Amino acid sequence: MSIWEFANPKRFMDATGPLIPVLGILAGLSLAVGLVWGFFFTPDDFRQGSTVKIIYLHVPSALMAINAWLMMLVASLVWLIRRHHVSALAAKAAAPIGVTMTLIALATGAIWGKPMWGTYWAWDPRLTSFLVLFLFYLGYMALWAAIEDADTAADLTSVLCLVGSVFAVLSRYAVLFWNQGLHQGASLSLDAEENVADVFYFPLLVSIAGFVLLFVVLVLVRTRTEIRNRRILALISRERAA
Amino acid sequence: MIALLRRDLMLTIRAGGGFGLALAFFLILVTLVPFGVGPNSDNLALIAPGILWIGALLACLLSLDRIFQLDFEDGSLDLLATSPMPLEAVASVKAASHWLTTGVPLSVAAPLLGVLLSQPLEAAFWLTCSLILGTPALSVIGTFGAALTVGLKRGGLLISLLVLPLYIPTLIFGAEVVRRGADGLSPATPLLMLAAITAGAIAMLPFASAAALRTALK
Amino acid sequence: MIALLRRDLMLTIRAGGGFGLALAFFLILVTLVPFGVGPNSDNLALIAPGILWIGALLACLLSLDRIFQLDFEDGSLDLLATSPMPLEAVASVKAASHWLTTGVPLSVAAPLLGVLLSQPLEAAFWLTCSLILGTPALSVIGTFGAALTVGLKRGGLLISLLVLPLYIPTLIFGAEVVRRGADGLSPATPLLMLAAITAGAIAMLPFASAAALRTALK
Amino acid sequence: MSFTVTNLTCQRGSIPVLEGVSFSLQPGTALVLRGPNGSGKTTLLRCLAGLTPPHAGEIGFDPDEIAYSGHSDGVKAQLSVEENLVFWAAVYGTSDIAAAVDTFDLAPLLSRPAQFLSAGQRRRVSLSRMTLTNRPIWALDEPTVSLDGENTARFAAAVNRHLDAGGAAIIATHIELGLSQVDTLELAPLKARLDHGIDPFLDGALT
Amino acid sequence: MSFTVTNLTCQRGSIPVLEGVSFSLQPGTALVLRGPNGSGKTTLLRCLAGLTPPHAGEIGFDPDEIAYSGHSDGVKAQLSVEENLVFWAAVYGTSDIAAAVDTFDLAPLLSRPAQFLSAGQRRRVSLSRMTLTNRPIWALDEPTVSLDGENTARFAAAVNRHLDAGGAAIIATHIELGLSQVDTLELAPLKARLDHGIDPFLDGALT
Ligand code: HEM
Ligand SMILES: Nc1ncnc2c1ncn2[C@@H]1O[C@H](COP(=O)(O)OP(=O)(O)OP(=O)(O)O)[C@@H](O)[C@H]1O
Ligand SMILES: Nc1ncnc2c1ncn2[C@@H]1O[C@H](COP(=O)(O)OP(=O)(O)OP(=O)(O)O)[C@@H](O)[C@H]1O
Ligand SMILES: [Mg+2]
Ligand SMILES: [Mg+2]
Repeated sequence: MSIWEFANPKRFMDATGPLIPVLGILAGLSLAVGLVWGFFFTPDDFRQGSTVKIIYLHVPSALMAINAWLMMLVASLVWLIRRHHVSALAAKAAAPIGVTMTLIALATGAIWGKPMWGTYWAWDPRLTSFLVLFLFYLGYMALWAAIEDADTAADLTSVLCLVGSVFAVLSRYAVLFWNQGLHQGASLSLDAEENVADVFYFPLLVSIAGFVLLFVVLVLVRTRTEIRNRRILALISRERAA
Repeated sequence: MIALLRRDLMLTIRAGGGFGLALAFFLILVTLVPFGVGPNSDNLALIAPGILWIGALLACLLSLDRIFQLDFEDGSLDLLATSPMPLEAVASVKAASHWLTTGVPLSVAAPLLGVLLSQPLEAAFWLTCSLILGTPALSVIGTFGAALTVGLKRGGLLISLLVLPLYIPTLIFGAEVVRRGADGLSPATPLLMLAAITAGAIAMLPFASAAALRTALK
Repeated sequence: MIALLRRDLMLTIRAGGGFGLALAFFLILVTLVPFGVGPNSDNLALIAPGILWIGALLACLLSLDRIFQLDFEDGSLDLLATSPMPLEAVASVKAASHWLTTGVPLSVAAPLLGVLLSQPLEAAFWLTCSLILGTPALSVIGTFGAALTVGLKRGGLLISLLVLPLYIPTLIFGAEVVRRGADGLSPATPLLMLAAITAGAIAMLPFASAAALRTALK
Repeated sequence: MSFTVTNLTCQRGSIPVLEGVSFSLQPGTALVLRGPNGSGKTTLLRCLAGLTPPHAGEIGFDPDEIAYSGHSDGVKAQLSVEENLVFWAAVYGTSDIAAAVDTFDLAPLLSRPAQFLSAGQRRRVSLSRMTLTNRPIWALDEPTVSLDGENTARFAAAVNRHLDAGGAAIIATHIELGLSQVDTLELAPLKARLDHGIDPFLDGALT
Repeated sequence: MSFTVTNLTCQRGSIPVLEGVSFSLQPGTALVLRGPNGSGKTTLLRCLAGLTPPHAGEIGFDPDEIAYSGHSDGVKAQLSVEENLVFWAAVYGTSDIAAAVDTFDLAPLLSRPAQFLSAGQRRRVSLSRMTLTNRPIWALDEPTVSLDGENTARFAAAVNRHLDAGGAAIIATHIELGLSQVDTLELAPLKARLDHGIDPFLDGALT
């Protein structure tokens, strides 16, 4: 059995139905462990004090914001190439989740920015790139909302997602070129000298795992909703035509 | 009249986004400014009131040409003109629905965007005040411009050419309110002027718009 | 293809103004900025490159939704799609005619408007350079946005929401060229990037536009 | 009581498209406008409906007495058929769209967004609007365009019912409709009338 | 040589508007599509013209062999009639518009901006475009809308000439045109085809 079989809405529903509670529980557990561990059982940072703990929300949500877009890109490609309806709907389902993650990253970053940099917002390249990513999400969702016919919408948003991805990467470089920033470098890369200490590191990993699982669960749930919606629409239009 | 207002709001919302669209445009515009001007936050704070007001103006502008154009093209405007509703009422309702879908969301969201441009918080209140008072004038004036250009195939740019000069007084007083507010001066005079412009525009311009529509349909 | 280009140019010119319209909008916008921001010429010079580039961007934006919309509404787009001309060519020609009626006049006139914003003269040359290199990308990207929204009843705002984020790299490099030019630094790197973006956009995007058109006509 | 028009002249641009049109329309009859393409049927109807002011002559009734329907449908693509009808009903101060729905058997289409209608279906929605207006005179410009045989008959029946109820109708059409009580007004081709210019710029030789 | 279509299925939205349409069209004949409003004539023509990809089945000829003309006229309001025709001629690689002008007697209108044309005049311009395309199959969607008797006859004559020259035509219409060599394809009302869903979202019960 090939993986493409799940592209059939019914197969997909059958397969994911039982998965959701399992994944949901796992997501809840790892989030609880990661966040509680991070918030209450790690020492305060010697420079940043307890504000550093927002990292357990900030970093995972920032990661997921980017990954959600990547997932949409892949799903759009699959739709354009193989015309699997579920794939298009999965991309549609991921967008609001991705945009929420982006918002969380922006909001937690802003809250963190006040004590750290003395301002809620600075035009630092990473923050700016995130704002740009937010704009791309908005455009993508607005296009979905504006088109009545579902397959047409899937086609056009997929094309937009492809072109948008290219320009999002371009924007990232352009923004780096435009301003050098204040923001932290990558703390998870293996070779970096200034990696955060292990005490912060492990709960962060758990919390990231929690966000990944949460994202998967939410995407599955929303895709299932979208599938049901499409079914309702199909039934209604058949009813109307009769 | 309420039916027309409801219909227009419904159309705007159906067509995707409605309230959100003007807002999103506003956000983008505010994001673009630092890209053009540079990220220095002192500079940004300096030009913030002006940029926010110009942004609101442009967000209004971009939806203007749709006010009558669509109704003209599908024949609805002919039908409205022959209906019991006077064209003055049609013009007023169209302006109202334009204001509800652009002016109101813009006024509410502007203070948040002010943060992006490092605007001091005290200015936020005055920004909202000035926008709430000023944007109705923008919509009414814009409706007049839309009525003048209905039926022309090149709405977008032409309309802005007609309308932007008419927007200048509103812009000047609006930005002045915010600037004075931010500097701790009393913004009463420009606020009053803003209110006067809005009141005058609402009272007079629908007649001009209706006259323009009548000529266009001839 | 030349026939289509000629037709489109003719239509733009007939519809009132043609080349002049984008320019006039640009002029008005640049005039509005001092009203919003205040007349201090140091401030103005500081923000001039950014404002001029953003102005050019917006002038492009305002004429975008007409690129395919009119042809779609009167059925011409159906006919073009069934004609021997490939849709990729149609998209390219449309972009070219948009560029000729907005990008070119803007590039030529921008240095003059720079004077209004107290921009130093050395920057004028780089402004024109960057606009000539960058505006084709704006037109091609804009045509793509227009193709995505053809047939939707709310072109204006939606198109800007889709297109403005795509304009960001062009804007950043474009404004950077001017800023470096004005400061006496070498603007070679951003100029190269600008050229690369334009070349890439011209080479690739017409295919995306044609795909979008095909879907929209379905 | 009858609706009269005397010596009407209508211009388009500076050309007198119609000159000296007179007729008198009894309640209960339909006036069918006939004439080749470009003879001025649309011009006349728009003038009667009050959209274009007449250049000369007199229209013996109020624009408020006439309900106009033109070449375009005036149906909003994003609204459903029902929403379209409810809107026009509200504009004309009623809320009852049942009669309109019945006239053209629109019930199965009610919840359909108008953008998904075929040309004939859209036309039916547009025509059914007439019954909502409650106005004595219907002015219809080629109403049967895109309609199939069955719906053309439905339309004729609707007009006949309107006439029987004491209404009147002015209909520009190229086909035979089968109405109960018909007067015909033939419009000559435009060429015939071109000499009688009333353009002030052609009045007397300029030096 | 003949143009064949086998077992064509066309969808609109998720509804199979047409199913199992097959015909074979000989050069020299016109296929007249008949069917009530909403039966799928427009859908079929757009599918044949290559605007909508077919959902299933086969079209035995190239989109390049077919010249399409739809419900809307595709005439540019700001250009004169001549400029409109010259443009389309150029698109189809010719520069000779004389034949097109003669077919519908457009000579007196040539210099008129299209926005000042009446509905029927605009339709004539739109139809005359067909003769410029030099394509063997004409696909026409209700071509005689707004045309008066004389111009309908002109249109029929033009189609007959095209057929005599070995061309073919597919015409959706509600009226009798008087063509020389006619096949008819009756499209049943839509209801009949609704059970044969091919919508993946209706495939099997969802949990
Ligand atoms: C609105 C403000 C902010 C935004 C939009 C933002 C955005 C981001 C993004 C996108 C990442 C993920 C980068 C990646 O994984 O490649 C990130 C990571 C991070 N941010 Fe922020 N940030 C903001 C404010 C702050 C502040 C104020 C601080 C603290 C001084 C901070 C500290 C960090 C740290 C330590 C990381 C982890 C770096 C890594 O793991 O790669 N951020 N932020
Ligand atoms: N603005 C204008 N300037 C000059 N002539 C015009 C203008 N508008 C219309 N005409 C001409 O006026 C005449 C009458 O047009 P009208 O639309 O009333 O004709 P009609 O009888 O409705 O024709 P059809 O049957 O084709 O709809 C036409 O010959 C047309 O070309
Ligand atoms: N996007 C859509 N979604 C659902 N149904 C649609 C859509 N578009 C069209 N339809 C339906 O498909 C059917 C066929 O439409 P089509 O336009 O082909 O009819 P037609 O035979 O050309 O009718 P007419 O004579 O009125 O022009 C109609 O019943 C219409 O309501
Ligand atoms: Mg007419
Ligand atoms: Mg049809």
